[in-house]
Amino acid sequence: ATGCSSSDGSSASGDKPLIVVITPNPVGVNEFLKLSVEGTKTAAKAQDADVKVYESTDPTSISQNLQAAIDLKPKLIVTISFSFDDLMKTAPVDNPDQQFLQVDSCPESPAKNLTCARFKEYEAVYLAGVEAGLLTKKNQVGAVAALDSPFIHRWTDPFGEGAKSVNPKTTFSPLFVGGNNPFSDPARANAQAETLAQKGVDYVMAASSAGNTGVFQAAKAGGFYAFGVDVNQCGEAPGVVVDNATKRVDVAIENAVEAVFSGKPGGVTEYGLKENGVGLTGLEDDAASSGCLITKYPDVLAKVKQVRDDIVSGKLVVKDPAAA
Amino acid sequence: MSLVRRALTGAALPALLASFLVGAIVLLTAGTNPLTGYQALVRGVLLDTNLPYLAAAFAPILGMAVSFAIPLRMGEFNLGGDGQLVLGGITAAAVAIAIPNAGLPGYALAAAAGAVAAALWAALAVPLARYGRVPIIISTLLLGFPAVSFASYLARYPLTDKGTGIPQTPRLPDAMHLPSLPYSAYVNVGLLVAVLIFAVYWVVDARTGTGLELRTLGANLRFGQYVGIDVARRTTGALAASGAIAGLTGALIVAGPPYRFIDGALVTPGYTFTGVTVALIASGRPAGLLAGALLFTALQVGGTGMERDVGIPRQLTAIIQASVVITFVLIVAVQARRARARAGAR
Amino acid sequence: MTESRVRLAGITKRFGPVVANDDVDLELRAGEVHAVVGENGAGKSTLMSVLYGSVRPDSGQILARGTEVSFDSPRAAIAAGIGMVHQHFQLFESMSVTDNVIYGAEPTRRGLLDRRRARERVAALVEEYGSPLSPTATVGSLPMGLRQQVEILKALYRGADVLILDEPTAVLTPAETTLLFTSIRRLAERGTVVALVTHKLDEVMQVSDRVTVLRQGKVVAAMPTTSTNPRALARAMTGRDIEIATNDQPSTVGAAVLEVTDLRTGMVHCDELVVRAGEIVGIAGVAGNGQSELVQATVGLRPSVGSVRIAGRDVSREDVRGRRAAGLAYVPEDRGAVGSARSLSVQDNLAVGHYRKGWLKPAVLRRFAADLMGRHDVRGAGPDALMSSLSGGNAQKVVLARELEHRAPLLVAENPTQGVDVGAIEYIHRELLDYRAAGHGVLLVSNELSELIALADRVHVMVDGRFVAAIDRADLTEQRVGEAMTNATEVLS
Amino acid sequence: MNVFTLGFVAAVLIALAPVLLAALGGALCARVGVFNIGLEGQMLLGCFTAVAVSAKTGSALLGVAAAVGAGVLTALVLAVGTIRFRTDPIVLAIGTNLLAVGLTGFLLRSVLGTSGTYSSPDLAGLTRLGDTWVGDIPVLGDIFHSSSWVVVLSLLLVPALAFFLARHPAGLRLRGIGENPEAARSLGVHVDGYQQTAILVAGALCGLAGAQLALGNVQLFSEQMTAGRGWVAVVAVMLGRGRPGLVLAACVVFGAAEAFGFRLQGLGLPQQATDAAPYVITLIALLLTSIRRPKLAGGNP
Ligand SMILES: Nc1ncnc2c1ncn2[C@@H]1O[C@H](COP(=O)(O)OP(=O)(O)OP(=O)(O)O)[C@@H](O)[C@H]1O
Ligand SMILES: Nc1ncnc2c1ncn2[C@@H]1O[C@H](COP(=O)(O)OP(=O)(O)OP(=O)(O)O)[C@@H](O)[C@H]1O
Ligand SMILES: [Mg+2]
Ligand SMILES: [Mg+2]
Repeated sequence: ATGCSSSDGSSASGDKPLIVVITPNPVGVNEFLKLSVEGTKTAAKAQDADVKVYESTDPTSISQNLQAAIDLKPKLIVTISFSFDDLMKTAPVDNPDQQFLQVDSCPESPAKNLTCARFKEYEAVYLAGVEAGLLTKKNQVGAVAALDSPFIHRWTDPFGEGAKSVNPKTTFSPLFVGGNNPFSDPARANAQAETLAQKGVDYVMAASSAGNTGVFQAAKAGGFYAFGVDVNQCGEAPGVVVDNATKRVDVAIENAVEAVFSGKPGGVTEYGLKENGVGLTGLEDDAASSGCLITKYPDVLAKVKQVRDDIVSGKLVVKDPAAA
Repeated sequence: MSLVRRALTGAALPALLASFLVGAIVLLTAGTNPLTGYQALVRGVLLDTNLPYLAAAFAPILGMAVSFAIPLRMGEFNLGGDGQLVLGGITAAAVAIAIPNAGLPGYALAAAAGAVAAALWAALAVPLARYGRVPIIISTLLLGFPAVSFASYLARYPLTDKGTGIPQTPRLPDAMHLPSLPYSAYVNVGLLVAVLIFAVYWVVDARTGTGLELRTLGANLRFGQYVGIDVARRTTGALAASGAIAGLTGALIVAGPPYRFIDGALVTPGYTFTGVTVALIASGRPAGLLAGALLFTALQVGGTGMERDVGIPRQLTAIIQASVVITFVLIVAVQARRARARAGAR
Repeated sequence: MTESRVRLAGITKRFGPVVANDDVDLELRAGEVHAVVGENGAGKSTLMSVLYGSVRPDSGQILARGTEVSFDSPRAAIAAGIGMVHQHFQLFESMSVTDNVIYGAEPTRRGLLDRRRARERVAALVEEYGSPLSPTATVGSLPMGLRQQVEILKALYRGADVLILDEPTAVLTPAETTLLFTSIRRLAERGTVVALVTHKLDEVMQVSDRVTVLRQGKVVAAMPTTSTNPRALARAMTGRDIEIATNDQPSTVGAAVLEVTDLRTGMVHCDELVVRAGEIVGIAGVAGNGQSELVQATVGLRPSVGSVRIAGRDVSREDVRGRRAAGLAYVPEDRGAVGSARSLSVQDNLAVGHYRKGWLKPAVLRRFAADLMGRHDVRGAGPDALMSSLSGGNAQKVVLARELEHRAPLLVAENPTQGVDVGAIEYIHRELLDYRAAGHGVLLVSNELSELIALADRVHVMVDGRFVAAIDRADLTEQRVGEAMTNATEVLS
Repeated sequence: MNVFTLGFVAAVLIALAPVLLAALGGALCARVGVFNIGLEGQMLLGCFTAVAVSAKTGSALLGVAAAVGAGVLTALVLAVGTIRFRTDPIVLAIGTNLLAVGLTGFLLRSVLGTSGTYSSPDLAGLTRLGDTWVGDIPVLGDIFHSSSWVVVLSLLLVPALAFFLARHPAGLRLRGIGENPEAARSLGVHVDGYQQTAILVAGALCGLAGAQLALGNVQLFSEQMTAGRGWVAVVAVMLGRGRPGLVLAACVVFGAAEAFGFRLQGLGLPQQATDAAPYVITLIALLLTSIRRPKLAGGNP
């Protein structure tokens, strides 16, 4: 196959460099993917480049999209999530002149032309758990997550550990949405959140992707509080979202794009609390305007800052649940 | 050739035209030029870089269509295709990984194991119907879900690829990857296997006593019993074959890129649903099966290409596919009614 | 009583190339029983359907009491006082007699079903008609004769004074037929018109006042019944003389091809039944006395205990397949639901059972079908035609052809001439006798006593699931069989 | 652990309501001899329409009405196609289900300007009965705390439909049509009309089910949010053989199994096990009840 697709007029306009972003799922309201795309666009603007977004639906379309992107010979191909692990082992080796960026995961010993950015979201989730442990009145916290898979456990297990670290009496109950449509079944997520509420859980980590809206709505009705993920979700359901375990995927992408465009590609960058790649909305400078409940508890925030500093300094190490 | 004539005079072409008209209207209401969209759709299928995807997606869709068609011929519905597909995939992966140095013969063994596992699971519906009086359409449907969950559990816990954090099995040993066909690294021997399965189905359906007996049972079960067809044996056989083909399809998928069983990867593309749709509109008839599988694969692959190319959402092709189904059956019905009117009936 | 109640004038109805009714005139006069006869496919049912509004004629008029009416649905015909009992009963088997009768014309109270009034009205009708029906009985549990009474009550409930009966006696036993005819005469005396479609010419003579003969859609004769006879009617219908064959040739009786010993299933308890090569053994009995059950158990379609041997082999534990392999051929009573697959081609219907192993070559199947169709005179379609497009008589020929072709030592035939015309009856009887002459055994179950008397070497009479008498050919008369039934019934009750 | 609390009942009830509404529609179709597997698509279109209209008008009631309308409109395709043109109802329903997926996904972008999930403060949800006087009633107030009037309606529809089928003339006719349409036709009953009406009513009920799911259970629309509930309804219709009471029982078994599964997950069972639970329990329930069902006639010795 030759690169005839670039001459069909529908691809990049002019001779600006092109960046192709490939998502593993439809972007929709997936906050993480939305932020990835936005980050790429911001980065492209800074580099005066064009952006194309390829949304995948399943592993087959993922590899097709990647092949289509490679055929286009853009300046950089950005792939998002662990779904690209297998492909990022081979594609950069097979296409040595093509630059790749993988966000949120990385194969072992990546090729020279592959740049990686990874996150330690479990550190932020742990902090959220600390908040929940300090706040809970019933000594029960829980989580509603999309799937019972190791990667998703990064959003559940550290939450329980964080809560127990400050409040040993706390019990932790994770529930997984599952079913036919785990990442987008708000009704089921809602029902599970209500199940937790009936059990007496009063703080819930919501990591069910599009199902989160269902969790927040249950929180509003059921008298418990929730934590959001990836971005500030406090505005979505005013009065019920305590805080968010955020993941600055935009920052990571901007950094990596900058590095690639300035001729310094390759390598793996880990974004944890230390690098400001993950964090809590409540710990940000503009937290006061975030609409998050946590701003009403300065004492809790003070304690959480302490824990964060311990993690940053390496005094406290949070276990990665996915590295089983 | 009667096939070509039927394609031209039959319901397929008008249905296709009508469906593209529906799609055009939808595009217009969304403020997009339909021509842009359809050019992109055609490019999505025919561009030489995209053609391999068509060939690759065609294999599982054809496989699942044949799987559903076999019991359909005798009037039974196997709605558990997803479960059987996944069981075949995970079993094949597990066996392949357990015998890492066995090469392609080892893979053949693994694929056979997958087919057997899926066949057994599908055939379980027969004793449930015979002794438990649960209709096959219900039992296959209900049995499908635990199979998917079980495979998901295996990929998540006992068979998981440790350290990746992803619910997937380790990669199949390199020697067990299905060899690619010449001209495209992307299309592998799986396509040939699927076509072979289809050819066998065609021959059995049209040219053997088994095919005649299945069609007879489908037309009138009591008649079949009365003329001495072994109904229990034919039902078991049809369901086992259906399950085996679904399982084999799963085994073929895991031996292609990314060469492992990933939780959800066999189910999400909707091969089963597409196969069911194709088999139903073709009523299980081989020629229709082939044409339908080709058309639906083209629409799906083209849709992905179109979205990539000009950003028109994929949902458009779902709308076009739905329109094909609806207009096709309506046109067939209207034609049949005209034929009846010509022949004189009410 | 010569007042015209309904008149069909110049009715023409085409089904594609087939002219089912060709400029047909039919006058029904108040108080008469009017028989309509003709070969299979002559257009009798079509004509009656036109009268009942379920088929619209291409041209022609319907005059009710002298004024032209137009029936575009049965509803209009019902309103005009016309009722129809279809050959295949149109009943809701899971529902009660009452619900079946009131269906579509329900008495209501405050918008809801008035069940009490419904029951009362149905009970009154039942009494008036002199029927033993219980209004609360479930229709599915009733024997054919009573089901037919439900059909007639449905029409009467709607105030019908024109009653169309399409082949009403095809599924009735002689006793039920007699009862039906008594009722028909009584209805006629009260001024009701009864239009009677039938293939049984002696019935025409017995019960009708006038008779109309259809042939290929046209009226070829119409006359008072007293001025004709069965022979003349048959000639008018078919254009030739019909010679119904009888069993008058001796044959060499050989080994037993069927031995049933101590068989029990449902109400049936059969101590012994033996059919030998070269003989036709008949089973007579009122429907509902276990003949169908016995046959189904014998052929393996119904579970049973006891011993069945076919051509010397013990097949008690075998299913139909195993019994067929041992030497069974079987013509079932219901040719539509059991004996054929209506949505398959004639060719496939003939091939199933004959071709089960190995490769099927389309050319071979076609030749096989064409050969059978030629030999058995299946008319009106080629091998590729759908089974459903054949007429009743031709469909029966296909079933018979397939089964005879097995040349099995034992042929079980259940009511093989039900609903077929005199020409086809002639053919079927000859085939059965030829089969016997070829040295095979035949078990013939029939509701037609005359058929058994014409064909059987020996007749077993079945009452309440048991054989009460075995009558040899020499002593075989309607009277003897009738007596055997009555005696047994008296003893048992 | 005592899982069968009032809260459990309440949770089952809410999860059950959309499935039950759709299943009652399906049951009605089953009784006139139409195998309707288009429930899922009609429900999905109901979800979308309810949310779109409620968001644009700020009225939940208008949303519900529009959802019912959308359900009927979709059902019209089925009704005309299967009854008037005699197409295969299964294939046609598969077509409309697929159409619903495509159309809602497409319209989500072009009408509501987003993809994936839409939720907004403008979106008026159905009132929770707990917020009304019902909330003050002991026991009932707890059971119906987060239910809407649609949930109550769905429960009331069960005896209503049973009564209609048993005691209304039209009910008798419907049952007869399902058993033997030719017989009904021969009595001058307008069979096609009844069948079409039943399909349309089922469409209305599915629309209502969608409205409850999208404005009652939650207040949002998300692509393919019905997530197989329409198929569960189809299974319930088959299990209940079209009888309202039995259909309800089937829905309850399924809903309870699912809610029970959530609680078992809380006890540490893997999600995959609890995902499978409703289907396995339904299958077992079927096997257990089949022991008491009379043996089918015929069969081999
Ligand atoms: N609905 C129909 N469509 C096409 N052809 C029909 C239809 N109904 C009847 N015919 C044809 O019209 C002719 C007359 O049929 P009709 O049913 O009136 O015959 P009949 O006299 O009642 O026969 P039988 O004695 O077998 O009952 C036959 O050739 C039949 O095949
Ligand atoms: N829709 C149809 N298309 C073609 N032929 C038809 C159709 N409907 C009826 N016929 C034919 O019309 C003829 C008469 O119909 P009728 O209902 O009287 O059955 P029949 O011939 O008496 O057979 P049987 O006695 O077995 O019921 C039959 O040959 C039947 O096959
Ligand atoms: Mg007739
Ligand atoms: Mg007839």
